[in-house]
This record gives sequence, structure tokens and C-alpha cells, in this order.
Amino acid sequence: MTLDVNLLRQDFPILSREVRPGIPLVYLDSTATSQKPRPVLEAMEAFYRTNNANIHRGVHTLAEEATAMYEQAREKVAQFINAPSAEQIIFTRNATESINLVAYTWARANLKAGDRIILTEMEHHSNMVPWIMLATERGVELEFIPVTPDGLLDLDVYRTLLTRSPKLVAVSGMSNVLGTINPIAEIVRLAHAAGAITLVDGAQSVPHLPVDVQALGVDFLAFSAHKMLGPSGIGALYGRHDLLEKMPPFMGGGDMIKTVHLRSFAPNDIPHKYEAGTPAIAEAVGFGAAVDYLNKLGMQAVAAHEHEIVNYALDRLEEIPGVKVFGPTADKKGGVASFTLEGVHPHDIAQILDRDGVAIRAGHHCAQPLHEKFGITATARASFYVYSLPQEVDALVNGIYKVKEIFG
Amino acid sequence: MTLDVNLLRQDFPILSREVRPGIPLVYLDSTATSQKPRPVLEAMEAFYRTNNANIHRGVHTLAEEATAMYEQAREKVAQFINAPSAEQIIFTRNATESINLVAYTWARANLKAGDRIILTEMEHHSNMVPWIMLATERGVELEFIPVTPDGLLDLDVYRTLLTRSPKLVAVSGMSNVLGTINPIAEIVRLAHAAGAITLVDGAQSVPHLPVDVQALGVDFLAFSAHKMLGPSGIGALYGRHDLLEKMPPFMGGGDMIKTVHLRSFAPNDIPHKYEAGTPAIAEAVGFGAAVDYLNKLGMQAVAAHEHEIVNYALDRLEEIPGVKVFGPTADKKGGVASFTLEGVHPHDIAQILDRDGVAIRAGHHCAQPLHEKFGITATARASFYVYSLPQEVDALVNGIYKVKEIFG
Amino acid sequence: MDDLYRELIIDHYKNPQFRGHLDPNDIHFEDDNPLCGDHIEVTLRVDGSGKVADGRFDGKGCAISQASADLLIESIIGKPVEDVKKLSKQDVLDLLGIELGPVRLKCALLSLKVLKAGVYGLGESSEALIE
Amino acid sequence: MDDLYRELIIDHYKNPQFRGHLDPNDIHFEDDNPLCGDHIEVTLRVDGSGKVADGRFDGKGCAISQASADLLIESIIGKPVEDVKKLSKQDVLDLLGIELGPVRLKCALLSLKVLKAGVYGLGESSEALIE
Ligand SMILES: Cc1ncc(COP(=O)(O)O)c(C=O)c1O
Ligand SMILES: Cc1ncc(COP(=O)(O)O)c(C=O)c1O
Repeated sequence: MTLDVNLLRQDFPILSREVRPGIPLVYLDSTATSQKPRPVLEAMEAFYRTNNANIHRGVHTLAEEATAMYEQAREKVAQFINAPSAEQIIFTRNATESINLVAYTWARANLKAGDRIILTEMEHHSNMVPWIMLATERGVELEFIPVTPDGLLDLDVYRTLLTRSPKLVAVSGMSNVLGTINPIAEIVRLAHAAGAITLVDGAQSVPHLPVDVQALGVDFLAFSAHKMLGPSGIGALYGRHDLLEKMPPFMGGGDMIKTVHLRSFAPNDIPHKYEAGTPAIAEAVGFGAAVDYLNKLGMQAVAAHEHEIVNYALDRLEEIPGVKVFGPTADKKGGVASFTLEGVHPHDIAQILDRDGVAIRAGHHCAQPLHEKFGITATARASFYVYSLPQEVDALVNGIYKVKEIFG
Repeated sequence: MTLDVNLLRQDFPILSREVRPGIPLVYLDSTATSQKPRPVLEAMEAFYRTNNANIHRGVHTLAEEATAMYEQAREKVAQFINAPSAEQIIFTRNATESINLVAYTWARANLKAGDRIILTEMEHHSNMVPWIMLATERGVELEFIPVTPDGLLDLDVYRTLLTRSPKLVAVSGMSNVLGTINPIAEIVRLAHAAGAITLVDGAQSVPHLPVDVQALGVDFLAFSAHKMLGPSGIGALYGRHDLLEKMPPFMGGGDMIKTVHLRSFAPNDIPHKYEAGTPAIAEAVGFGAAVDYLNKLGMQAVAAHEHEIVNYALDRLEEIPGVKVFGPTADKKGGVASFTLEGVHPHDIAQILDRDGVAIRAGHHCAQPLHEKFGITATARASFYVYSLPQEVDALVNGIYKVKEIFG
Repeated sequence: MDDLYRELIIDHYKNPQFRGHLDPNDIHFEDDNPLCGDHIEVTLRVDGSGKVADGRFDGKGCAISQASADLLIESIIGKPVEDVKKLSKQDVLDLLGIELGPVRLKCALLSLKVLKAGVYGLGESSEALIE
Repeated sequence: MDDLYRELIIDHYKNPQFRGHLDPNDIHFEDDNPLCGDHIEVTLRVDGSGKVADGRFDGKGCAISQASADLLIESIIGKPVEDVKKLSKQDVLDLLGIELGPVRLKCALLSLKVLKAGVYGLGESSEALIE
């Protein structure tokens, strides 16, 4: 099955926007955040117009409807990643909070000075800073799987690092800069054999690839709705059942408790134990609708489409003199093309492209250490999703030629 | 100026819903969450259809528009509570997270075993559990301002507690059960004189009363958008500038950093320092629109309307034999009426009322210690907002008579 | 209304047949519904053949929680404990004869949760017991 | 396009007049734009009457950040340090002659931030300096 991209684009109102009069939007920044199809917007709108109420504690009809819709969204998200049960899905604000939740609960309850955590050099700051904070606070040691010049993880070094009994391996499923699709099943298998717990930053992999937590064997998986056609303000953490059961709570407040006395409390059952206060209810409904939409397309088809488009993009980009694309060959990566153009700062590329409606991102993309590794401070990044068209790659390439002319 | 309630109700699509065919909704649960007016829904919808992009790091037009809209929302929220500057507003998920943020940052950096925190017996779990967690972890001592039988704080005891050099006084601006409007300016003045920092849980006061952080002198103020006509998934923490500057960060990740290296990072300036990862962008836009809507009504008018309606509700409820209303007289409270009916559990009251479309809440309303204090496990709670009508109070009262009949 | 607060429920709430506490007993368990403070305690006596010889519940809470406890105890007296272990959510709903939303479902099923935690000899009750 | 990457900017980017480093110097400060890794260092010499005798910038980054640094140094040579302290955001935008969104504004104003932190003798630059 392949995507009928021209047809599905009609579901995305923003894609018919003109950035300036006569200049249509060419949105090549989906790795930062995706656009939203009408069914997602309509699900949230309908919720607010018909069912809006606070959840879990209410007996009246609206509260029961809202609770059912919220919990149904949890079921959908659980099924989307093939979680064994919905209670293993905790709704958070975003992938970042999901990772911090693990750092504040599981990690602070289980790690002590001298314990080792393995990360990779290609991690997003969200899967780096929480561990740096922990390392600084607790004297935990951080070690990094190196990135090879062609943008892959050096698994030989990983195997060596594993001999030193790490407690946690935290790695991204797909790099938001290089596009590298990491071999998660293998990484997890090796980690488990070495006795480590695994956390996968799925912020990029869950939106773009079929992800099955049971097949991969991951212990924790973090992801964000806004990168997978869903709304801002909601993300998820998947966790292994026994780990979630045992971990201490994160934030304290309403809903995460069974009972409260003045000086003591008993935490609620999972997943509620980790969801303090009124959650992002309408956003959960939108998240569920986004998952429905992706299921309708089929994640195999989504991945195939992105593969095709990034393949084309790499071909076209590499033909431009002075352009250097980072990351592995198209067969090993998702829909991300990060590049530099000799003599021109990525910011200037992005701004000149923007004049023609082409929206790309420029900067370190929250992966400063990776850029340092490659000896650069910034890249320009074009990224693709279900609605991306080859013509949009052409617009990008034409824009880059224009940049070259200006900086000539 | 008084509210034209019949007119403004037309802005709230859900208020014309029928709960079941022929049974219109009588929504008396605004303390749990408020309904949303059309301008709020439209602002979010328009954002997604026209401007949606990730913020702060993007050069392209959409990213710049989205960033500007997000930061403009921060300005609006800051002005709404008269904060000296917008950078003193941190966007969180909800009031609960705002309080936890202070507990995880300011409190963990500043409090040690034996230090004292003063709370009140009427606190919501959200302003209780984070401190119980801290007390358990650190050996900090919790003390409680007692609630008098008529639902007021016992300020004499407070004065005594202050003689023991507490480090923090954390108190709600308005009780979500009793409706009590606490004398925050005085509580803060006394706390400061005793050398304590103050945190006000404004989850109920900010939506229902004019709140001026400079006039009150509070150091931290926590509140949620969803209780003040805004969307779910976003709340705010106001903080004193010097405190926010000095506190350590909370969650680590994208946007909250200036620079990241493999084993170190430098935090960003406030407010970004406390906003890790992609925030609730569309929700911020909706929050801004909610504040605009409330400003248009005028918070004085909002408070006056609620006062009028709760006054009427107390009169009507107290005339019913067997009904006991908790909390102070109408002149000292906001639009909340919590009550019990002899011989009938609040759950049964709520469920029977629901058959007639009357939505009230039943339970401990996340204030279990307060209920324990009054020797009960649950109350039924009707609560009001800008769109509440006296006829809705009548529907409530008629429903209660029906309950009495059934339980005869 | 009639479907909901059927006379049966009001009746069992106001005039429960099995309210009380058996002492001595063979099985004893209690638990709360944290949402509303409902509390149910169950005590059972089991005879030599493994059947429930007698049972009582005690507690407080809404009509649904108390009536369903009374109906549940009534339904198990004389039954093998092994059968009690197999009781499901649907069995309780059949006893009550009404439909319930998710929140009230917890009220209705509290007694089942307590009962099953008791007969399984668990230290804790769990949602899994009533699935 | 012309309004944005005006020849002026490309020109000052490709052929800066004041790129370099003064040693010895009276004022020296440097800082980054964390967003994109732009870096600007400013060195100044001040004469006996409190005027900027000479100035240089060094660093790397986008055309906007580097061109605005060059234009800014050009504009202050011969001016009293007290006047430099009063330079505003608008002065830099006037030098560039273009409109900028919030992100690129940071690129454009980095050199001003660094310059003002330097002349005020601060240990740190701050957003407040360019308001
Ligand atoms: C007084 C009070 N504090 C805190 C909260 C928590 O608000 P939220 O659930 O939006 O975090 C509430 C609302 O339930 C409240 O009424
Ligand atoms: C690989 C990766 N991890 C984590 C994140 C953080 O996601 P969020 O900002 O939604 O928390 C991102 C997105 O920027 C990402 O690409």
C-alpha cells in the first residue's frame, strides 16, 4: 500500500496556506513538529463543544464521557506501540517530560554514585540533559556510544561499554539530525544481556516507523503527540509493568493518590500514580485521533513513503556543489536531511528559503554535542512526513541554488 | 458593570447541549473545570490551521509567528495577574505541576531537615502531596493552619506557627470545597515579616477573583488555564524574579538550555529555563484568548456575579431539611456550595441529579484531610462561573427534593 | 430513574440483610474506594467442604456500594469458595440489574474486589481481580 | 529578497572592515547565541577623553550576526563610550536597514549585547542590555 499524498494533503488545512500572498507553504520541518489533519482538530473541537469535563472523579454524564474518552485515547496509544496493557501508558506533556519522569523516579530510586548510564553522541538534549543533571547530583557516570563519520552508532564500542555493568542504556530510536534509524532490538538485547534497563527516546521513531515495544523489548519508551499529527501539550511514556509498579511517584497532587492525610499519602495505581492534577484531556482525545489517522494510513506505508522521499532528497541535494549532507545513506535513515552549504550559515539558508515559502530549520536542532562531534555549530535541516511531495524537494533544491547565487 | 449572562452563554457551545434527549445540561461543576467560550476554541483552531510550528528555534515564517503568539500569550497571562514582567510566567501543565516545580526546585535547593513549611487544613491535594513527599524525603516539618468550624483559617494559630521561623507558607487563595476566600495579603505580610517565602495556590482564586501579585506580594502563584475558560494541558507559575533567577532548573531538555556538552550544560534565561521540551503551544494561545475573554467581562464583574449566585444558592439550599452546607457565609466565599444531605451519600445525590441533566461533583474533591476534619468522607458540590444562572440553582434544588423522595 | 435507583437498590441499602461482622471468621478483608471514601469489610466462614457457610459485610458509602455488597454476600452463601473466586464484574452487574458509568462501577465493584482479595488470601486488593 | 539580504549585508559579511582582535585592549567581551552557535568577540581601545579609539570584532555565525557586528563597530569608532552605553536595538536595526523576526533579531543583536556588556564592564551579558 502506498500513500495517496495528494489526497491526504487535503486533510491538512495549513498546507493550503500561502506564507505571503502568492507564495504557498512548503513545510519541510516535520521533525520539529508535524502539521495536524482535520480529524484531529475536529476531535478536540467536538470534545470541547460536547463532552468537556474534568475526569476520574465525576459522576455526571459529561465527566463520565470525558473519562471514557481520555481512557480510550490511552488504549489507542497503547495499541499503536503494541503495549501489553493501556495502564502502561502514562500521559505526559511531551517526550522530554517522559524522559525526565524516568530520571526523577526510576533512576533516582535505583542509581547511586559510580553507577553507569550509556547514552549516545547523537542524543537530543532531551535525552541528555536529564542524565547530566542526575550525574551532577548523584555522581552517576555517563558514557557515550560514539557516532561514526557516516552517522551510525559504533556498536563495537557499545559492546565494550556494556562490559562495565551499566544500569541504564538510553538511546534514541531515530536521530532528529542524521535521520539514522538505530538498531533498537539489538541494542536492547545486548543491554538486557548485560543487566541494564533500556529507555528509548521514540520522539522520532514512533511517528515515522512501525514501533512494537514487545518485539523490541524496550523497558521505557518516550514520545510526543505533536510530532505524530497530534496536538501540542501531550506526550506519553510507555513503561514495563513491574517497573512502573515499583517506581516512586513523580509529581504529587490530585488523581495520583489513593488516600491523603495531613502528613502521609498512598499513591494510586498505575498509570494514575504518575498523572498528577488535571491532565491534558482534550489533547489526549486529539492524540487518539492522530493515532487513528496514522493507523488508517498504515505505518509501513508511512515509513515507505518517507524512505522514498528522503531518497530523492539526498539524490538532489548531493548534486549541488558545496552541499554536504550528514548521516547515513537513505536505506538506513528516516525522512530527515541535514546539510551544510559551503560559505553560508544555515540560518541564512533558512531565511532565504523562507522568502519562497520553504520552511526548513537551521541550528543545532537540540543536538549540540553531535554538531560538536562533526566540528560544526549548525546545520540546515529539511524533514518530511506523510504529506511531503517530491515537488517540495524540488522547491528546496531551487531555493538552495538561489542562496548560492546571493552569496555567490 | 454586571454580566449579561444570557448573552454570554451563547458563546459557550456546550451549554446548549442536551445531556439526554430533551434534558438540557445544567453545568454546576466549574470548580473542577470550566467550559470554554468560542473565541478560545477558535484561537486554537486558527493557530493549527494557519500558524502551527515549533517555537523558539525556527527561522521560517510559521515558526516566527508561532513563537510570537506563544510569547504574546505569556504577556497576556502576566498582565492578567499584574506580574512585573512576562518572563516571570512559566507555562506548566496545570496548577499541580506549578506547585511541584517549586517543590522540586526552590524547596529542594533551600530546605533541609527540620525546616518548617506551613500549609492549611483546607489545601487541595495538589498543595499538600508535593510537600508531604518533600517532608518524607528530607525530614522537613509540615504544620497546618487549622480550619474553624465555619470554614475560615484560624489566623491566631497561624501567628503562633510563624514564631517558629517557617521557611515557606503555602496556602490556597480560595478553597475548592468551602469556597472560602482567604486573606492572602495579610497571610503574605505576616509570612514575610517572619522571614518566610509564600506560595499561593491560585487554582480557584485566579479564575474567580481579581488577583494582583504585586498588591498581594506573593512570591509564587500557581494556576490552571482549564479552570478559567482556557484549554486543558496548560497552567502557569508566577514567581518572584530573583527567586526564579536563582532556582535550579526542574526538567532537562530542549529549550531550557543555553549550551549542552556531553557532560555539562548551561541553563537558559528565565522563563525558558523551566520549560523543557516542546511546550503546549496551541494551548498557550487558547490561554491567552481566555484571559482576553475574562478581561472583556472584567474580573470585578465576574466576582460580583458569582457572589450573587452563591448567595442565592446558599439561601435555597439551607431551606431544604437535612441539607448541611459547609464553609463560611456568602460574603466570605466564592461560587462554591458543598453540602451533605442526611442519610444519602453524595454519590447518590450526584447520580440522581444527573438524570435531570444537573452536573455536580461528589467526593472529597481532592481535599481528603479537610473532609476528615469535618468527620465526613464526601460532600456534594455545586459550583458556579460566569455563565451560571439562578434557574440552574433552582434545578439543583428541585433535584435535591427528588433525591429526598427516592430515599424517603 | 426507575432503571437506576431501582427499588431493589434503595431497599438493600436501607435494609441490608447481611450487614455485620463475623467473629471468629475464616476470611476477612477490607478496602476503600479512594475516590469517595466508600469502605467495605467482608467476613466469611467456610465449612469443611470448602463452601461459604456464612458471610457479612460492613462499611459505609453510597447506595450502590452498600446494596451491591449486600446482594453479593447473599449470592455466595452456600457456594463453594472456588466458585466465588470466579465471580466476575458481570455477575455483580446482573445482581444490580442496572447500567453504570465508570465511576459508579467502582462503587458497585468494591465489594467484589474486597471479597476476591479475601478468598484469594491476598494482602492487597487489585483491579485485576474484577476484570 | 532585496530588502532582506541587501547587498550591504552580504558585503559586510564577505568583506568585513573590522574583523580582528586588538591586543592590548581596554575592553574585551565575548558571548554566544546559544540558538545557533553564533559567537562574537569584541575588543576596543579607549582614548584619554573616553572615546572609542579603535575596535574589532571576531567570531563566526550567520551573515546577519557578522554583518551587524561589522556595521556596529564601524559606527562607534570615535564615539564617547558613554554614548555607546546608550545604543539601542533600534540603532542596530537602522544600521542593517531590514526587518527581522524574533529569532534573527537575536543574531542581529548579539554584537550589541556583547559590546554593551563590555563597556559596562559586566561579567555577563544580558537581554536587558538591548531593550
Ligand atoms: C484549590 C485547588 N488547587 C489545585 C487544584 C489543581 O488544579 P489542576 O488539577 O488543574 O492542577 C485545584 C483543582 O482541582 C484546586 O481547586
Ligand atoms: C530525538 C528527539 N528526542 C526528543 C525530542 C523532544 O521532544 P519534545 O520537545 O516533544 O519533548 C525531540 C524533538 O525535538 C527529538 O527529535
